[in-house]
Amino acid sequence: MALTVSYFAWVRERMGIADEVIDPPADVATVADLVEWLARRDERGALAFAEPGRIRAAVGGAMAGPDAVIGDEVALFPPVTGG
Amino acid sequence: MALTVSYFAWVRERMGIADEVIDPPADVATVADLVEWLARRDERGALAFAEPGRIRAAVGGAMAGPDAVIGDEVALFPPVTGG
Amino acid sequence: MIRVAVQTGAIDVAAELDIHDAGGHGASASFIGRVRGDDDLIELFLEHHRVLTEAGLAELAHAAADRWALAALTLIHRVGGMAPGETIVLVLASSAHRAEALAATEFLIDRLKTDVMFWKRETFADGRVAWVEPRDGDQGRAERWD
Amino acid sequence: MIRVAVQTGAIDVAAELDIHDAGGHGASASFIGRVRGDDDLIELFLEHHRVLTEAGLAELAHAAADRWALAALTLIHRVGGMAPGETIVLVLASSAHRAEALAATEFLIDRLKTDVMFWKRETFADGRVAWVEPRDGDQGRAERWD
Repeated sequence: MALTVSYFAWVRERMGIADEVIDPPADVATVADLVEWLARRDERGALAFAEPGRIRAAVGGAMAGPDAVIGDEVALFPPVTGG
Repeated sequence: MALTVSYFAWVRERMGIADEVIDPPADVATVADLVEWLARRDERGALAFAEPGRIRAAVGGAMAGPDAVIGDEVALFPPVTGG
Repeated sequence: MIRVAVQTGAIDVAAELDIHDAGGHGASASFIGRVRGDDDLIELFLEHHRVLTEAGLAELAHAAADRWALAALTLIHRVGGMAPGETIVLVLASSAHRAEALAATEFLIDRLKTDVMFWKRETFADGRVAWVEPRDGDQGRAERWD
Repeated sequence: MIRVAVQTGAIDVAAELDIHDAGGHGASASFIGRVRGDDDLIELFLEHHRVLTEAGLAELAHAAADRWALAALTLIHRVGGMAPGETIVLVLASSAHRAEALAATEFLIDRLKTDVMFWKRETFADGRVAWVEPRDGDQGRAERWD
């Protein structure tokens, strides 16, 4: 199933792209699964997702924890630092 | 001993004057004594100081409680309502 | 920089912000109190003490500066007659980080309401005139900082 | 009136105060966050999400409006590159009385720092570039409002 993933801040820099459409295996069901799969997929993924505990996510426009089930749109990023 | 007393807000209005120099008896030693003496002195004092618990004071430029010893300058007023 | 003033003229908030911000501080908090036109109020008159009121503001400002690391502090209170919508009081506090600026602002407005010599008198459209009584809770809010 | 914006242009604090104050509220509190020029910082860049950031601000604003009786609320965040001294964020909250305006302002800036999609990148005079890490304590301050 096609999944649009977008990256922000240093996750984006390490991935080298702002977003991509991917087609992960069927057993990639949650945010944590996706992060783990991206970390294994290639070198830039290994660099961006070396510390899964530092990754935050939004699924379908809402902030989501690692156990959240992914739909067709996921954003992955470091903890926010606005204000 | 000459004592300058100034009045503010509704205390001033009820006393009919903003300040006066008075010479209370020697046993008027504290703010509470002064308030009690003024309440007994005349009708406007009885009106202004009918409720001593609602009167605040400054002695020599600093906020002072009812037991504060009066010097040569006392201000008497209702609780403040600025801000 | 501490700036304290008691004035009869209108408080120019934008101008005061400019003066206050000249240093370019990281975090600035403010509080603006205005005359509310409740119950057909037509004038709010602020009485003060010619000497002790400004001294009280200065003392309060220094208490805040002793308590928090502030880059700048502005405390301006208007006196005399004013109309609904006009600014009565302006508090500005700046610091490198927000916690100090926010806490100092809240401290200053809370204490101002209980510790400094100002008295409010309201005049209403029907001619009624009344001195404002302290609000329930003001004393409690002020004492949180003891 | 709730006003929320994410903008690349400079935040005009005086103009925003005018818009916000059009109703003449009794109590207005504000918070202004500015770029600090610490450690020879020459640029602060704010990255954001094209859609979710503004949605996050709006959600936060409505959470404040649900929680306190607010007459007006303004929440403006700048994005893109900015220089030391420039305003990053402006929070304005007004109410009839001060407690609500002050609490809402503090809530909004605390939660903004943990809940909305902004990321700060610093560039220093020596060419070094670094993404800002969340400050210790920000999470704790935000959780006070849970």
